[in-house]
Amino acid sequence: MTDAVLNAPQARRLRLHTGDLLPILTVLLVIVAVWYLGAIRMNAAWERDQAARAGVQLTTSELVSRTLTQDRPVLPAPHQVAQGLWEGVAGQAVTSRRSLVWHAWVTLSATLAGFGIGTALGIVLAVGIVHSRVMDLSVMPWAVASQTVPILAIAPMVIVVLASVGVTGLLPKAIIAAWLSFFPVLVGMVKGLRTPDGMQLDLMRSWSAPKTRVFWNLRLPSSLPYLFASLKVAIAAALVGTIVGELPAGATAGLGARLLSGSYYGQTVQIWSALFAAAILAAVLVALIGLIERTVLSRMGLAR
Amino acid sequence: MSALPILGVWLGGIALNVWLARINTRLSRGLIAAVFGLTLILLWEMAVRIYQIPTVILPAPSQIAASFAANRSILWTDFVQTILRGALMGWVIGAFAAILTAIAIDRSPFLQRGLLPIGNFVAALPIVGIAPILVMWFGFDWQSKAAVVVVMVFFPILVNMVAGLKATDALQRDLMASWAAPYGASLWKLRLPAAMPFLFNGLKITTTLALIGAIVAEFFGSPTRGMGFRISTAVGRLDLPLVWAEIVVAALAGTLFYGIVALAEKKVTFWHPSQRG
Amino acid sequence: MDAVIEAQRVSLTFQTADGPVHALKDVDLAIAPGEFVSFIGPSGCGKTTFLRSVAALETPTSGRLSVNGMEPDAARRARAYGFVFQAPGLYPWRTISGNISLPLEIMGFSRSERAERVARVLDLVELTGFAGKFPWQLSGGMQQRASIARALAFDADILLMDEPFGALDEIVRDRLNEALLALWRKTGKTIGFVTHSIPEAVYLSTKIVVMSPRPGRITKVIDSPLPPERPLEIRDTPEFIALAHEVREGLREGHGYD
Amino acid sequence: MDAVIEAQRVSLTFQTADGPVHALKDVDLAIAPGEFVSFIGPSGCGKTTFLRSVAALETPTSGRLSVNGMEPDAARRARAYGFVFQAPGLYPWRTISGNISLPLEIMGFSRSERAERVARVLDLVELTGFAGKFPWQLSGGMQQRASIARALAFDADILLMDEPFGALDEIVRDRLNEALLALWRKTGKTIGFVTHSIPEAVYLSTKIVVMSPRPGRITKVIDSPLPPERPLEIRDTPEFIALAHEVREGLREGHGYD
Amino acid sequence: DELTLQLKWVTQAQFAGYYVAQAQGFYEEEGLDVTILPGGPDIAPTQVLAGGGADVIVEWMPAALAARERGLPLVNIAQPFKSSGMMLTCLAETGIQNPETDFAGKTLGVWFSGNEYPFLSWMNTLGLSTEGGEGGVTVLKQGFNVDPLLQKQAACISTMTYNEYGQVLDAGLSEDDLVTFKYEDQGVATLEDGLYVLESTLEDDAMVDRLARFVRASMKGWEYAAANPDEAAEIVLENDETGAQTMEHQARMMREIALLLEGSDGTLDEADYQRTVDTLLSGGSDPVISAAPEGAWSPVVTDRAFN
Ligand SMILES: Nc1ncnc2c1ncn2[C@@H]1O[C@H](COP(=O)(O)OP(=O)(O)OP(=O)(O)O)[C@@H](O)[C@H]1O
Ligand SMILES: Nc1ncnc2c1ncn2[C@@H]1O[C@H](COP(=O)(O)OP(=O)(O)OP(=O)(O)O)[C@@H](O)[C@H]1O
Ligand SMILES: Cc1ncc(C[n+]2csc(CCO)c2C)c(N)n1
Ligand SMILES: [Mg+2]
Ligand SMILES: [Mg+2]
Repeated sequence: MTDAVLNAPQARRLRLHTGDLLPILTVLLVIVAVWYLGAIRMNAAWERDQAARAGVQLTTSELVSRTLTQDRPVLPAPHQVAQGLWEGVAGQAVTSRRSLVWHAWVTLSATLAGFGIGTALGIVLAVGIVHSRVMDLSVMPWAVASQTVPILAIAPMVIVVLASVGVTGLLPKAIIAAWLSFFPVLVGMVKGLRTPDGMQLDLMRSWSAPKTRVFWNLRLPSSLPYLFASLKVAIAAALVGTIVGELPAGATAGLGARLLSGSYYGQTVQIWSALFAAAILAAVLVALIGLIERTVLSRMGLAR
Repeated sequence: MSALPILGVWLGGIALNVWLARINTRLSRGLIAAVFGLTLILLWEMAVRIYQIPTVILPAPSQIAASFAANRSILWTDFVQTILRGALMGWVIGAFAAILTAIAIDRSPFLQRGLLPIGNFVAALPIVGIAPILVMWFGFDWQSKAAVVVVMVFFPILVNMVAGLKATDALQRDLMASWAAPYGASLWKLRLPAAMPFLFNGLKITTTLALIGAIVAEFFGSPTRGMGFRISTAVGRLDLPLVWAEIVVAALAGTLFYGIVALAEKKVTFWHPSQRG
Repeated sequence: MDAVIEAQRVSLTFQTADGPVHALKDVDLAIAPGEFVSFIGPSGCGKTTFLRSVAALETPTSGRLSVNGMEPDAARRARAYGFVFQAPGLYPWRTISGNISLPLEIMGFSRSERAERVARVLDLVELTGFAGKFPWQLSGGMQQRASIARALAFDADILLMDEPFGALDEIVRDRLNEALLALWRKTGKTIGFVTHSIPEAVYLSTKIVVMSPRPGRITKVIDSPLPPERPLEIRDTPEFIALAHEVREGLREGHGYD
Repeated sequence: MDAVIEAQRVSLTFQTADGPVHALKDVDLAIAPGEFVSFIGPSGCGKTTFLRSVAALETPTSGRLSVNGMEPDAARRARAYGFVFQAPGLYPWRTISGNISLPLEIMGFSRSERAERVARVLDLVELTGFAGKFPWQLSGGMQQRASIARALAFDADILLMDEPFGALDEIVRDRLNEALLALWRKTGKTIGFVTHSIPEAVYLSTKIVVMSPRPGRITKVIDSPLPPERPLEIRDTPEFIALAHEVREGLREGHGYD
Repeated sequence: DELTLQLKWVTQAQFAGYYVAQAQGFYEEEGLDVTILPGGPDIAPTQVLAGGGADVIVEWMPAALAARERGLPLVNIAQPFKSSGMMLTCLAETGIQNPETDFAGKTLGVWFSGNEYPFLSWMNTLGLSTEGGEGGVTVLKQGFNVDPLLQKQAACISTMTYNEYGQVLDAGLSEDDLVTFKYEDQGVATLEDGLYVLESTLEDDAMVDRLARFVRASMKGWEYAAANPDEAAEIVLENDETGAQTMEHQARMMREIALLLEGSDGTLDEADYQRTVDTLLSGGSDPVISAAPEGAWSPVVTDRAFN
């Protein structure tokens, strides 16, 4: 049954082919168009008010052009965001504090550290849960509960508490990132490690394979598709965790700090630039995991 | 020296659980989780007392319990505002949207190739960044919180659902093809059932995300009720027991929410090897 | 040309990581309406691949294949086939009766009609009483029978069966062979049937196709002189034994190539 | 008592949602060392279940089962068994040779020893050349042969085989039958073998166990008078035909109960 | 000597004095090595102090007194800000002119996290319920910025003279479009940025000495900053790691801050303290503090610093 599940050599994997360009561009175009319309709509109210206050009458074209060039638009137009991004990335030396590359780097390092810790923790717990009934019954409900703790509320406390014992800098953020990222790994990994069907397990039993063997040669390989799916969610979660950790950390550096200060000063373009920088970062990270996934799975003959 | 009683309680809890694990009844299974939790709480209480940790850093469980009892009506109001309105509504809407989108994506190769990469990208937008924007767009009340939750839960459910719709095996698909099953039939009778284990994976992960989203969004503006609101004001007043009482409510609600979804999963995907045990 | 299934120089090559596998090479075959054709040949010679190509589940790399004068794909969409796969392929979330009624649901049979047909085919494959069980609660042979029942439940004009009776004991197998033969005589279906049993092939078929592997080719096509009415005892007649011998020789030759 | 496998009043009942299924009922059987025992019986009569119980993959609901004088579970842990399942059950992420060498890895064979054994058994099941392919790149019969090779690769004292040759053509089947018989004679293994083919059972076994279904019982145990040396031609001898007849009659009776 | 200072908010000209003192070497002259920790929206400086993450914090007096009632013995050691910069900024088009009569039924944006006390006292003196309804006001927990006003989600929002008010103007509204109510003018002003330490810190004479030098240097920094607003703004910018602040905004903020500093040499004026306490005690049904605090401020540090 399971070999049949994985037996789909002809099913094509999602990959960027030249043939994908057209659909992607089309969808992009639609999104950008909707975005522009939205920007005009959402920003128009303000322009009309302003015009009314000044007692002038705006023509439609004037209105449109103004809505797309506001300093603090409700919704910045795509080209404004693009410009903000461009200036943040290319317009500054990478070491400058105005450079998005610098802030992205600060965020990235904490994200990766947290992702590493979280993934390791998730896998270790999952292995424990699959092998020990005590752990299964006692850890899982509390792992769930841990995720329902509102991190944004806890984050400042974590940072304060860690600071009071002298831990500052990257680690507190990484811990918050790990907190968020271990859970998807845990859930996916538990499911994955339990995927082997009766016959596959029976084979192992008939060889009287020790648990470690069953783990390395059966459970782990069959869990890999689940693991990779979870890792993609987990790295995105780690990024969110880092940014959350950066928000109350006193707005020092990182994309979260950029978001916050942008938000604080109502600089929507800056918010959106930071947001897109974060999304690009996440997309790159997810794509990277996808790449690893494809190499690993195809080497194992599991690529679909 | 002062660590000794803590160590003792810890070992005692473990021993009790190992013993309980031997007798496999419904009751003992419930007890194990409870014993584990009680041990943790006991350790916490002891640590706070022995090391004299100030309340404003970490209140003891007993203080939290007292605050919980004293503030029941506040906690209930906040629960309704944040969890029933914000989180639950958002989760339901987001889940439906994600499932429908996944089906659309699965149906149309064009969308699949065009929307999924972009969807991946959009979904990678960190919610904390979106929250202030959505509050700006949807106002201060629960609608904006639900919107944040929709955005947060959409991606994980979508990804899982898309993967699930593809998770049919070749033989099962060939059968459908040999019957010339129209799209609708192969969706209803093959793809959707086969996708259920994956879908529930997504639904389970997002139950907790929904709570986080709804609470976090309140930090960016809210009426004067809600769990996020209460937490941030209570932190400002250094009323940490109340903060933790709210956290306890969140954890209870989240665990319950997760439990319900997990139960539904058991019922729906009874046929999957991971459920057959 | 009034062939139901016609293959002209059909070849099919699988591309694998370590080089191409020639599953079929220059296969020519014509099957007339109402024929019962058995395919026999060593494991890996392309029997499954050929049947799948006929049902438009694989696409030949070259050559022409037509079914009812159409492309196989068009025929598939016209619901010309009932297919029994080599593995049972039951849907684990449906009970046995649910599995059997699934194609009926898809083809729009009424509820009562479905119930009636499910009961009939369950009886045919001797699984009455297991209607409410789930696939994993059945033995291997029972699963195989359920999958046969599923293919028989809707009356497709062409039945393609890939080793349907491989996991069954001789007695059930004999009974099912008789039942299949009776069904075929009554309905005039065209049947493509893969088997490893020479007596079974000889007993059932009007035409026996012997194949050899690497690359998969047809080495012999034997038309059966046996009458359509075939009691089980026919297996002891000299014609039968001679025919079986001929098939066995054909198989031996194919193996010799290895 | 020198029986390798001994069953005393073994019963096994599956609890399912719609009532219990009695898979085995009061099964008594003793198998001496070096015996080749075939199990034959209608589909669903409990053959697989019995073999699985012997290998400690199911636990009887009542009765006593001992293997080498131990509990089946202890025997399993002593690596007494090689098991061939009814379905191939190859691990999709390992190549064919990887699948075969897996139990060897687990049992701690050296790398060179593994390579040597894999090559030997691949040759035995005629799959040399497919070592590097993944399971889904093989035909059904080839997968089944790979799974047999896997069980033969490590020299377990007790071989339990559940319809190992079901998906193979007659010629390969004959060859593998001969090979298995040779192996058995040379090594003196104890073999439990499920088959649906009466000639196969008679050709291979020293003892044939006929079972009947619902509840699964042993209806007949036939000791074979055939000598250990068995050329393929033995199948045309009167002893052989008489024995086959006896088995067929036993089977008929079992079916009669239905 | 090392000293850690936890700010109440992000790096901005509101804290220019400390950054200037550091940049100009005033701390160094006093033999101090000061670490300045920026705050953030969810950092409660009081909590940081309690956790031992800082030696001194910048905090508003209402929050400090509330924490004191919670059992955290905070003591004010110096008060650089003499007057309050808080106000309520309303859209003129909502017709609000007189707080006594026009607030009822309106939606007002308020900062929470410990900054809500002055507002609650004010509403209490006005006799308005903050639970909404006909006779009361609807309160919104205002986020980080002035959007609720621009989006007309609230009739009035909280602003600081030195910060948000400027943002509202920057956004394109003119002073004519706005009506503002300063807490100072309404008689409900409470003391803002002051320096606080834990009571136990003051028991250590060496610490008191260190703090005295710190306050002295900080006040020097403030003087310098008030005199050279542009240079101070530049120093703030240099210390801003987000790179988000602009020179223009910080320079203007510095000038507004200078107005709040006027009349203070760092020593707490007891009359101001008393007014703050009185305002807070009048918190109505849910007063911020329930009893006049004892020992919530101490002149020992400023005495040693300036005498
Ligand atoms: N998906 C695939 N990818 C690569 N090679 C394949 C694939 N499917 C089949 N083959 C190869 O094609 C050849 C023919 O396979 P096929 O399944 O048609 O054999 P068969 O005659 O049905 O054998 P059997 O009797 O064992 O079922 C085999 O050599 C097999 O390895
Ligand atoms: N996991 C299970 N749950 C419930 N019933 C089961 C289960 N496994 C087997 N059975 C039932 O037990 C009976 C015996 O099954 P078993 O697999 O032993 O038959 P078998 O003799 O091997 O048949 P076959 O020749 O078809 O493989 C069958 O009626 C089957 O439905
Ligand atoms: C959540 C939140 N709280 C307070 C303020 C307003 N604010 C900005 S500076 C300052 C004085 C403290 O130094 C205050 C109260 C805000 N914008 N957001
Ligand atoms: Mg085949
Ligand atoms: Mg069986």
